[in-house]
Amino acid sequence: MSTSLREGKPQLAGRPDRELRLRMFRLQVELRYFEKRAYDLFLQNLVKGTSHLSLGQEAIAAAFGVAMRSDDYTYATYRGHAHTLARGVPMGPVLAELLGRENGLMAGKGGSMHLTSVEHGVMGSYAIIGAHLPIACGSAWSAQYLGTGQVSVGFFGDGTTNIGAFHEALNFAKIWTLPVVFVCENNLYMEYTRTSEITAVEHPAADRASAYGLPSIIVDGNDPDAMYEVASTSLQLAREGGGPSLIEAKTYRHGGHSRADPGKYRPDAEVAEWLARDPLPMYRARLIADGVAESELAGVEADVGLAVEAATEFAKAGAVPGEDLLLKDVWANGGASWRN
Amino acid sequence: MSTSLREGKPQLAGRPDRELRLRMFRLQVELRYFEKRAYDLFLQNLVKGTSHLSLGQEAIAAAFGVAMRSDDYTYATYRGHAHTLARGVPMGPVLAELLGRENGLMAGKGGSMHLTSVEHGVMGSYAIIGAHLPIACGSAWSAQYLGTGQVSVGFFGDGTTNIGAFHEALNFAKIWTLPVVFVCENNLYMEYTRTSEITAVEHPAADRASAYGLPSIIVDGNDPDAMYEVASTSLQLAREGGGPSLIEAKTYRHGGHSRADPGKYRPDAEVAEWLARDPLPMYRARLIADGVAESELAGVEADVGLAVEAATEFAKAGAVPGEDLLLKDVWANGGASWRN
Amino acid sequence: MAELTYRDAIARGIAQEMRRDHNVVFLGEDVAAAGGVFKTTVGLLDEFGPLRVRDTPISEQAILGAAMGAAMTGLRPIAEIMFSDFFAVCWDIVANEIAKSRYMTNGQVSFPLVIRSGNGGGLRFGAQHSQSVENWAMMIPGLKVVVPATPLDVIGLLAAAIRDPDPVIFLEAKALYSTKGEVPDGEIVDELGTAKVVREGSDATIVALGTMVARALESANQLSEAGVECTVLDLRSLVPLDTQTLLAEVSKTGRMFTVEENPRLCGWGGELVSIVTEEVFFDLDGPPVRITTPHIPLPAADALEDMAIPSVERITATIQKAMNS
Amino acid sequence: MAELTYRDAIARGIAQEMRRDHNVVFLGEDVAAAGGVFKTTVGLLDEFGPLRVRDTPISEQAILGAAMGAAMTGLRPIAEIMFSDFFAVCWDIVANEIAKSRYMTNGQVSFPLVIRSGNGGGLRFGAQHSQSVENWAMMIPGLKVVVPATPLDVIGLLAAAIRDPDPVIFLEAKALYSTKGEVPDGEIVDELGTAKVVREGSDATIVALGTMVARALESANQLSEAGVECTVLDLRSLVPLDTQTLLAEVSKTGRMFTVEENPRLCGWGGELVSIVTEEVFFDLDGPPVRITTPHIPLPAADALEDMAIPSVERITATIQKAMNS
Ligand SMILES: Cc1ncc(C[n+]2csc(CCOP(=O)(O)OP(=O)(O)O)c2C)c(N)n1
Ligand SMILES: Cc1ncc(C[n+]2csc(CCOP(=O)(O)OP(=O)(O)O)c2C)c(N)n1
Ligand SMILES: [Mg+2]
Ligand SMILES: [Mg+2]
Repeated sequence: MSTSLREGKPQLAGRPDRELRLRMFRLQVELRYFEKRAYDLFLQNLVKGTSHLSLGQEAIAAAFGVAMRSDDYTYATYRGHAHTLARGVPMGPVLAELLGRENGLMAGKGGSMHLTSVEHGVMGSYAIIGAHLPIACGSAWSAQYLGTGQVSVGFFGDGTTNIGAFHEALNFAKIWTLPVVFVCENNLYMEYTRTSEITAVEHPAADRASAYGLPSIIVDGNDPDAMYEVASTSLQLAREGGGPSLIEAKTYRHGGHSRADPGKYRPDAEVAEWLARDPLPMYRARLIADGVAESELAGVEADVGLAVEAATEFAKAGAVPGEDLLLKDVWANGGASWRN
Repeated sequence: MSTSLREGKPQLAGRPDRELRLRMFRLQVELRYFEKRAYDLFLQNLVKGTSHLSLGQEAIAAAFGVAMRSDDYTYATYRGHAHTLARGVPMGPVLAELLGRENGLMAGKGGSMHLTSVEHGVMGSYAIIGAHLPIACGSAWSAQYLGTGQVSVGFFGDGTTNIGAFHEALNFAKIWTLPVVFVCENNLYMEYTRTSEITAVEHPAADRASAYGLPSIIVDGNDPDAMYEVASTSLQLAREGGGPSLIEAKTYRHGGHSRADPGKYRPDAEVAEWLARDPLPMYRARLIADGVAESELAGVEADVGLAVEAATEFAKAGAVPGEDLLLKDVWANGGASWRN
Repeated sequence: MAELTYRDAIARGIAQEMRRDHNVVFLGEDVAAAGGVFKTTVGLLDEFGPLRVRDTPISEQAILGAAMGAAMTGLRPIAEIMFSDFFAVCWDIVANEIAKSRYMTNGQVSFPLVIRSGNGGGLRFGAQHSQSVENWAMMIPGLKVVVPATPLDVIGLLAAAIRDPDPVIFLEAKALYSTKGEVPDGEIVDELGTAKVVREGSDATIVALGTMVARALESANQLSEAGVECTVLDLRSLVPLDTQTLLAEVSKTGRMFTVEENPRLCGWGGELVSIVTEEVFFDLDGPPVRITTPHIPLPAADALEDMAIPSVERITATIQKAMNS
Repeated sequence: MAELTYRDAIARGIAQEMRRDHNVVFLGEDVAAAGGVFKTTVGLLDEFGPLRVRDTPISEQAILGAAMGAAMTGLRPIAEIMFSDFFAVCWDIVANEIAKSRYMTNGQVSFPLVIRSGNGGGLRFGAQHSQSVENWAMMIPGLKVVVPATPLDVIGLLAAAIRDPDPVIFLEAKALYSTKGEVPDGEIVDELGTAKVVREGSDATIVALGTMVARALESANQLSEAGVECTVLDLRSLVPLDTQTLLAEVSKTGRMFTVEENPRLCGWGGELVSIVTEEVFFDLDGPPVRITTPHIPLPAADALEDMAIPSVERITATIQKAMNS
């Protein structure tokens, strides 16, 4: 199970060692297999509502997954399956949530766009563009105030850099020297519109860093080792009181924006070019070139394949949520009554 | 009357000639005398509600007042007396608005913070920080679409650069190449807090320009000639299809933030330093040094003094607005009914 | 006469108005090249070109600010806010600026603009993409609020909204996008502030809006089998509110039931109850009753969402119980 | 026992809670060094230091986002939104995030936070600085909404709000800041969701909130001279709503009048009317009547503002007319 991935020695800023690299490999396989399964289940009409896949962007989540301390805080978007799983949240409840079942991560009440698992540090997935960036500042503030050494990490897309909340959060994090890492996953598109067409600068995050007194950081988001290095360095900076970082990771989503979108607005050549840079096979080949046995990687893949099967069984076996859940937990007293 | 100031030859980008400089002198005297009178009337309890004076910041309004084309659009803030008058709006109705009278610029319905005179291109004064910046983009868009050559100018403060709307407006103006000039009047303070304490960069506007693909422009906001040069250049750029500019004008307000504020949070030395840089006496001295007769300037001052007296009489003579106004003009049909 | 989806009716309504008035322009996220995330604006870019149909960044304040500034200087913009939940990120421009500026300036400016938005639940999108925000808009003085229930009304009310000199919040029921209806050929223009009696009955009046209209009708048919004959009133617009028709219909039957998709507190149903009780109290044979989504955020799971939003069964049961007591 | 202004009661309430719980922190614009633009938080910086009392930039989304994130990870933040009109620039954080996240996560997170804000008119600040937004908050499931009318209630309800595990929108009536009242020494903690009968009468029940409570009382005294005896109910909190007291008091007198400072449509008065008519219809001797600010933006001029907001005269006249007809 993925939980094991978060054990072992804490991250060090810098290059990942063999063990960390294998963990990143495994995580990427998990995210990939999980989301492919989610897509299959969507085609079978079992996934309700919408869902947004990170296929092609797994290296970013995987690198942060291994680089973060187990009590650090993750803030994800509606495209949050990968970031949730990467923190060790088990696949079964996540898949069950997508299916709208009672054994889902939030008993079906949140759905794909709002995955949350506080016990794993996943403080939520947010479906309103940019909103989670100031919120990430909030838990960074509490960590700073309470002296816990925790760091908040907020993931978001290129298109998100044009909304007001982004601007407010970045300035706020800087002036309070908050331990927060902002990670822009630049996959070139907002929903169907190319971000470069509606953005005043070439690098939507990195070219804005100086507006908040921050250095410009661009990294290959399809390279887990490079991602790890920048992740661990920024986490360490934050943890040591050095304040926020803004990272722009270049990547690409293999599919459309959400389940309804075939992604046809993208030039064939561009898609082909990025498919050729698929982080999974690239990393697999690199690890083998670096001396890892093919059989070890194949073993991981087989393992994860079984885990996805088990998660699917778990999810499908979940009950449909009942009426008791409907009026539960609006308030801290567990209820929904607005009167007395 | 101030209307005459807007006649004469159109502005040219570059240094102002003698006539323009005299117009700027006169405008600054108008703004100064007007606001001193407004303050007196406030002390007499005749000005209702709040008001925000531009004493000390007049050079910026004066320079744009003479540099703008008569059909250009002004977007001011709650600190909008100066920008309104600088477009040629007569003093009487403005003062009457402050007094809440029926002969006020908006019949008392808007008040000091919302001065608007569409016939003079003053498209409104906005009291929610940052809101007018995207709105200024809108009239710039219509000018662009209709091919009128008009330019929108949006004035705002240093503290305003940290709100989301600022960010959205700047990016939007740039990508649509809109004819809009954003003018940050950096008077060092938001209300009572020093902006440098809550802003990630030293120059709150200029250091953000690159985030929108714009050049960084800083100008001495207490120097009307320098202001004129940068104003006319940016207006011309916008008019010729070159898109937006972001200008940071360094200045200082002589008084507190609003009528309730004595401004005590500011170091004495700082206040003294800036009072020594009061744009009015400085400019007066410069004009005299450049050969303008003292008597000519004194004549202007006497003239304006009379105009302020007349405006005061006009305002004081205004009737208290009656019930007919209360339910007027919620809708374009002139009424307020939500039912039929 | 053709059969058209509610979805396609949007583009038809916009196109009809863009053809007749060059100052009608349209902007929003993914609305041009992609034809809208709900495919409601397909074809507009091709017909009207990139100067009139414009894609924007994810900057809702800029979108509505631009629409506002353009509206007060000669254009008639239509702006799309993709999901009505996103009004929360640009509410200042709507509620503080657009709604108030005509009044504050003593009538110096007008806002002939329409803000369209996908509204309501039923698609299992969860609490941040499913809200019914008609009451958000209704409570702000200076906004007109329209919610069409059929493809025909989409076109006619959209045309009326675009021609209207005041700002109109035009809420499209997302759950209805794929529903179909007959629509005549040629120009269609309706009138704001007119409710429609879509069924007549003598025992009770059911007042509904948007997605709830079809449910109210179905419920009325069920009730009819049980011997209760209901009038069904499709409000169509909350501001202006057609109180004439409302009061007349409620007075006729003596009972009013409102069916609201929005969560209960401060929903339009409460407003209607207060109007009806204040103005025709003595025509009432029994208490007005509101049927609403409970006062909770909307859950995502299909089973839960279906329990939350008023269903035909719940409408029928509530009315039956009230009429029998 | 001391006489205290409503303004000073704010700082006293906050200080009381900051003393007992180190995790109570406070942030907002100009709240620390300057003690607040309304001088409601004077002295807090001195007593609790710059780590607990923090000035922020003009970034309302960041202020409330920070409060939210801190609340779900162990702190109990108090955030100030200077004027309640400014909720419009950060409504997403309030309505979509803070209000919904506990429910969406099936109870995984809590939001023990208070958002204080200066609310309402009477100071001639015009349409963008005078709104009564209690209905904005009431309509969003997941928010508690409190509006104190006296210095004593300010302290007690603020303490209760800070100790409450749910998000509370705490609306301070700006027009009451300089009013005074007796306040006992020592710790004061009240209870949310409890309305107060501030006057008893047998003929009608006037329900009021915030600034309108004193006017309702004065009106009740005028009416008493004319032979009409009114109960005056100070609601104090809209969510939770004390429907027990409300229904009991309205049933006793048979008549209800609500006095709302907010513009009419979708105000809390409509909600109360719908509750009362639905639940105690047959106890009513006549129609419930709402007295509200008209559905208009608030004008700035003193004369106009005074006409807009319900005055003692209007309250008295409306009740008198209704009771005589
Ligand atoms: C305030 C707001 N506006 C619009 C949307 C609709 N929307 C959802 S995802 C998306 C595109 C986001 O693009 P990007 O930030 O690049 O992230 P990506 O989806 O590529 O990961 C948009 C416009 C939203 N959810 N919230
Ligand atoms: C959204 C919003 N937040 C806060 C305020 C309150 N406020 C009014 S003026 C002001 C300070 C603005 O500072 P700056 O932008 O520097 O302009 P200045 O007043 O110095 O001209 C603040 C915080 C407001 N009007 N709107
Ligand atoms: Mg993207
Ligand atoms: Mg300033």
